[in-house]
Amino acid sequence: MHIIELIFSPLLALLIGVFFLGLARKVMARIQWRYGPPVTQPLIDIIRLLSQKSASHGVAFNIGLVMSLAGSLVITLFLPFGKIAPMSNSGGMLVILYLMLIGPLGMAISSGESANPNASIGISRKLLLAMGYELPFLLVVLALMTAYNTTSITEIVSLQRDTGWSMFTFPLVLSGIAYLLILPAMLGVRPFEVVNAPQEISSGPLVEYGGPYLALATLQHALAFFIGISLFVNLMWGGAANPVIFFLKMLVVFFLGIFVNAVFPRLRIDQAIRYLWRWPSLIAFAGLILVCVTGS
Amino acid sequence: MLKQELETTFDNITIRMEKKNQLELSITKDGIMSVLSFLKNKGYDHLHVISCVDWIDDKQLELVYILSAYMKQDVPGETEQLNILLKTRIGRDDPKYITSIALFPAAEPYEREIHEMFGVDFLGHPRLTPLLLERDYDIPPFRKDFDTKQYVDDVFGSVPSVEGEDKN
Amino acid sequence: MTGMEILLLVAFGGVMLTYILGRISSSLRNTFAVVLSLVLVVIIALMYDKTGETIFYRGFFGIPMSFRIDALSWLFAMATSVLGCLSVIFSLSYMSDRKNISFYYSMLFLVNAGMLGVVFSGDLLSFFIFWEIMSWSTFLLISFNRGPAVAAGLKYIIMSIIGSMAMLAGTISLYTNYGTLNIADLSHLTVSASPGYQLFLLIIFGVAFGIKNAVMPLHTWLPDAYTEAPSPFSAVLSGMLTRMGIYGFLLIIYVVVGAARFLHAADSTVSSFNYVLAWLGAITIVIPTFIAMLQNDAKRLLAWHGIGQGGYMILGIAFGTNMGVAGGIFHTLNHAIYIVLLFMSVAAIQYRTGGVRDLNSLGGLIKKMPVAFIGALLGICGLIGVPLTNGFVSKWMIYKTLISGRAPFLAFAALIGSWGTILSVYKFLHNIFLGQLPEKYRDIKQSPFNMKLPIIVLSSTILLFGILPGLPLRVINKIVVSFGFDSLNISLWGIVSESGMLNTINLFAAILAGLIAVWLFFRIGARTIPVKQDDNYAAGAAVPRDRYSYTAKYYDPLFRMISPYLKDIFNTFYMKIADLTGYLSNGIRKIYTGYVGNYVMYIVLFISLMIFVQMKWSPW
Amino acid sequence: MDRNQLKKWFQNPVKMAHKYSLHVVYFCTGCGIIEIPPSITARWDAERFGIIPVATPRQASLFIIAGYVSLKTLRSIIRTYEQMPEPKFTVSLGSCPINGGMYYDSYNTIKHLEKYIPVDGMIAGCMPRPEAIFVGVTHLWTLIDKDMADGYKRYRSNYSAYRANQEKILGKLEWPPLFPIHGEE
Repeated sequence: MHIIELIFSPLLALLIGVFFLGLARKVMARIQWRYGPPVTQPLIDIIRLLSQKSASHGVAFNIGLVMSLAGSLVITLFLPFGKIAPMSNSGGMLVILYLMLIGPLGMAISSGESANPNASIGISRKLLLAMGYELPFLLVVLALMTAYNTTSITEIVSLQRDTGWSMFTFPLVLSGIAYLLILPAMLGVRPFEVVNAPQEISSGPLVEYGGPYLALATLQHALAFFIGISLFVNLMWGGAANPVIFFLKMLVVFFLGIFVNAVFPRLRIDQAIRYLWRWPSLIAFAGLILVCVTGS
Repeated sequence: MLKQELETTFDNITIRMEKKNQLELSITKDGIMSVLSFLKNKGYDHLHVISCVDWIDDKQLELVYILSAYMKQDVPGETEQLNILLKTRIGRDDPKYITSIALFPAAEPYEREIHEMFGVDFLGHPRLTPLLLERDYDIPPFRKDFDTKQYVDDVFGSVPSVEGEDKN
Repeated sequence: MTGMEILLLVAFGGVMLTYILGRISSSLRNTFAVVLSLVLVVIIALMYDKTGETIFYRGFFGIPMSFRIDALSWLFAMATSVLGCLSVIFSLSYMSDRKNISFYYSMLFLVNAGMLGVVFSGDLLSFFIFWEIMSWSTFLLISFNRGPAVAAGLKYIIMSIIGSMAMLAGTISLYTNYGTLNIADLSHLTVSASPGYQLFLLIIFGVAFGIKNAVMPLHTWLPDAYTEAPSPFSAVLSGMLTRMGIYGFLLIIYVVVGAARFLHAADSTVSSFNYVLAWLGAITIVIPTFIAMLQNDAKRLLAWHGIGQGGYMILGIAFGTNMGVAGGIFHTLNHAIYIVLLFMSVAAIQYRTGGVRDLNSLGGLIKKMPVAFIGALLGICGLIGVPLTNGFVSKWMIYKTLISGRAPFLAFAALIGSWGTILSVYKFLHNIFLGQLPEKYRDIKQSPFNMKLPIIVLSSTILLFGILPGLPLRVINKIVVSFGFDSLNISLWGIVSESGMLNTINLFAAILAGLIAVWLFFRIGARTIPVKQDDNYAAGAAVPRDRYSYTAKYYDPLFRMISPYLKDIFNTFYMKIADLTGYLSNGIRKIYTGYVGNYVMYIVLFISLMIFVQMKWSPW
Repeated sequence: MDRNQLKKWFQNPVKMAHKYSLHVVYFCTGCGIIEIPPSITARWDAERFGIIPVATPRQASLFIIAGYVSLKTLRSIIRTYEQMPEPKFTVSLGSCPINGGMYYDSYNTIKHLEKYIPVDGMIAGCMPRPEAIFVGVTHLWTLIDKDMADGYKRYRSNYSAYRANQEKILGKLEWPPLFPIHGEE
């Protein structure tokens, strides 16, 4: 049973991630009064991309990208999806925090190797944005870990079963609000879509990605989207007993993200950091203090 | 008022005032620089453009300098904007002329374009390199005797279509 | 003649021998240097798991000076000798085109011997003597290439003298109170000491070791010293020498004062000292890491990271649980490995590009120097703490103690520190190795073999300790037990603790499987065409030579926001003090005018003063 | 997605994927840019056919040249075409790339674009309306089906002829030839 979970949970995550991408394009089109592509469009794109012979800028160009997708795949093993939580006992939340780092690092190395200024600007924006939302995110995660006095994510999920969603339990309300405020930045939706801005820096790190590379990059983007949402649902909305309810909760968060994506213009990178370091960080900091005061 | 002053200071200048705020002056080619500096001191310090007209039948190229006052209050007693067209004629074959960059630095690109398109050689111009054209032409393209259809046929026509191209 | 005496005899003897051999022929000296360092490593390796103490000299006013070996000193000695050996191998070709190289090698061995002496000294007197040898030889090596290096060396030596004087005062007060300087006896005697005296001891020795380990307020010497020292030595300097401060902290907190026994007693002063130290460590993590992000000189960036990482060690040690101390020691070992690796890759770049360290003028060197790139990549992965590297395991242990010890704000400072490290360290990697290769580095050759060997050895140890942390942790567990804590539950691939375990083999298997799966998926895609760097997207235009790179002012938006808060106030404060003392001593200097007449006048005046005092109050 | 579509998908997924996912690089020289926005926004939504504009030629599979081609922009067009990954298609919009259009006698516009880069489909009209663009795209689908949209193969096979034409008009080109030219160099 464990082996099947090990193999299928990344595939399931990939499938749901790609489905989310297709749904996102459909919903965006509908919001703009268009029909929009079929929901399976990302799949068609990937098949076409895989058949194109693209240019490669060296070994690190290939390996960096492969490393980044592998890193994201491994995270899905640690994140419980409903009851499926294949590897979440060999290292808890700290491992997830540090694994979330391999994806951007691998992408940064491979697009840095593509020797294109657009890519360099894109990476520096990606790392700055990550720095921006990481400050409040760490405060929120630490508040959760101190409130539930554990670092393993499955325990956090199981504890929430009796204390109710941690977003609405008393000491964690502030952290919940802060997490909601930084969620668009973590998912990379429109107001914070500073990294792959097609108009300004011709899609940032992806500027030199051709056929198979672009396929891997879209899969990595889909997975990052999936991980962002499932982390939020696990930590803040109590995870779920069985995968179906978990998927429904993820859909709700997904629609929230897409509506924000459809409406907002794109921020400049320093505006994004200034926003992320002002209100969400303050609320998250207050949340941590609240947890410390009431908790111990 | 400005007309009288111009007539008094310069002898062989002909002045016409057809439209309300447009003054046409024409002078021989060696008097241009003095008129330009005179007008500049009067406050007409903005050189809109230098253009060139090819009078092929009387074998002459006509250079037109269009000036106006950039700020209205530069010129005392000026009610509304007055555009001055300063014209002069130079010979058509192997035309040479002096540059006016000393008075109007802005003239540099215009003179390069006229050199490129009409073949007028401006002496003292810092860099008479081509401004717009990619290729070099034996007859400057804007001259009337440049036959565009003929040029197109032998330049673009001569490029062979890649074999088996016109099958579909 | 126990193993330790032989070792130190060989070490100090080696210093003189290298200098003499250097006079004869350089190749002889080089081979002798390598052989000597290998011999040192072998001797120490043979002394594994031995504890004991031998008195080797009684001549100094009858105070017995002794050597002592236990798990802690063995680990530090092993690390020092291995890294010393690697840096000797590395500097064979790096220093080949410099003058007075034999002086450099003999000083390097003197520093090595000093460090071994510090680590093996059984009593505070020999500890102090070897500490001074180490500090002075470091000063000579920092100011090796003249010019600004002498000022950096001066700054270093002044601050370390202040530290040694504080240590001397502590040693003297211990001797007057207890009549002995032997560490083993002291650890039994100080238990009965009054809390106030214990705090005094901790603070006095804390200042000495804080300066050496560059804790936040006492860190200002480090950036200049690392940047100006010759690169192979700044590798040793940052790897082991600065971590003698950690050895000192461990010694004073857990051995001399023996805090482990009563750390959690409510009124004990040690826990309050540790709490303050922990907060100093937290500040030392955050601020230097952000300053490092804004540096444009590769070595200065690494120097600021040296300070930042020191904060993690202090945090681990000051938090008095067994996992914390183990994490702190393990992080010291890991940091030694990857900071030496990073300095060596910078040195390899310097060697090939003629001493260029400026991050804004390098680029694209990955194609020319792949081994240096692999070394730098693994070095920064270790520095950040990417899973599967050794940095990750030790950071995981430190975070685990902070969170289960209910200190979330310290954990927050540590986590933000690691994110700051990611940004600045990626800038280091990107500006040197990635991006467009400038014209003038078009025909750079590979780094020579004896530079590649240390880089490869260190990179493989990073991965080895990351995937199988059990190897070093077993030794560290012995140390923790020798301090009096209860032992950790260590398995070959991780730690099993009550609140969650770390299993690096699963992690390794998962990441490996992921890599293979994605590589196969990538392979079923179409064949890719290798392309040179100027076949690049430039909106339809041809790529301009040498102007098509974006590395200058890499994090400018963040730089504009946080640079006003990052002025190095401590440095300016110390500089003000230095100017003040300079001004005062200038005043005093005026007394010595050089005319004999003035001196006679001073004497006469003094005698008359004495007579006047005697007549007025007749004190005698 | 009726039954024979599904059968086609299983028979040859790559060709179908090429048909229904044409990421486009628009080369908007001259008056072409006017027609592109209406074709990708609400009224004539091109995305329902899987056509979305992308920022760089590396990510594209369709190259649309909209408007007249002057000597200077020909240089960028060739560069962009050569940077696209291999199975690539080109569609020229408007009558200017076909035979020069109203600039038939101008001294600095290219008359027949297909002499310099292979063009798979040409949509005539002095700026065709979006409906014409979609008719062109559906024609391109049939060409892909019948494997006649082989512009990139023709470019590869007689590359020396194309390169010679390009250098005849533009003089020395700054970038090296895409494919090794057997013969003089």
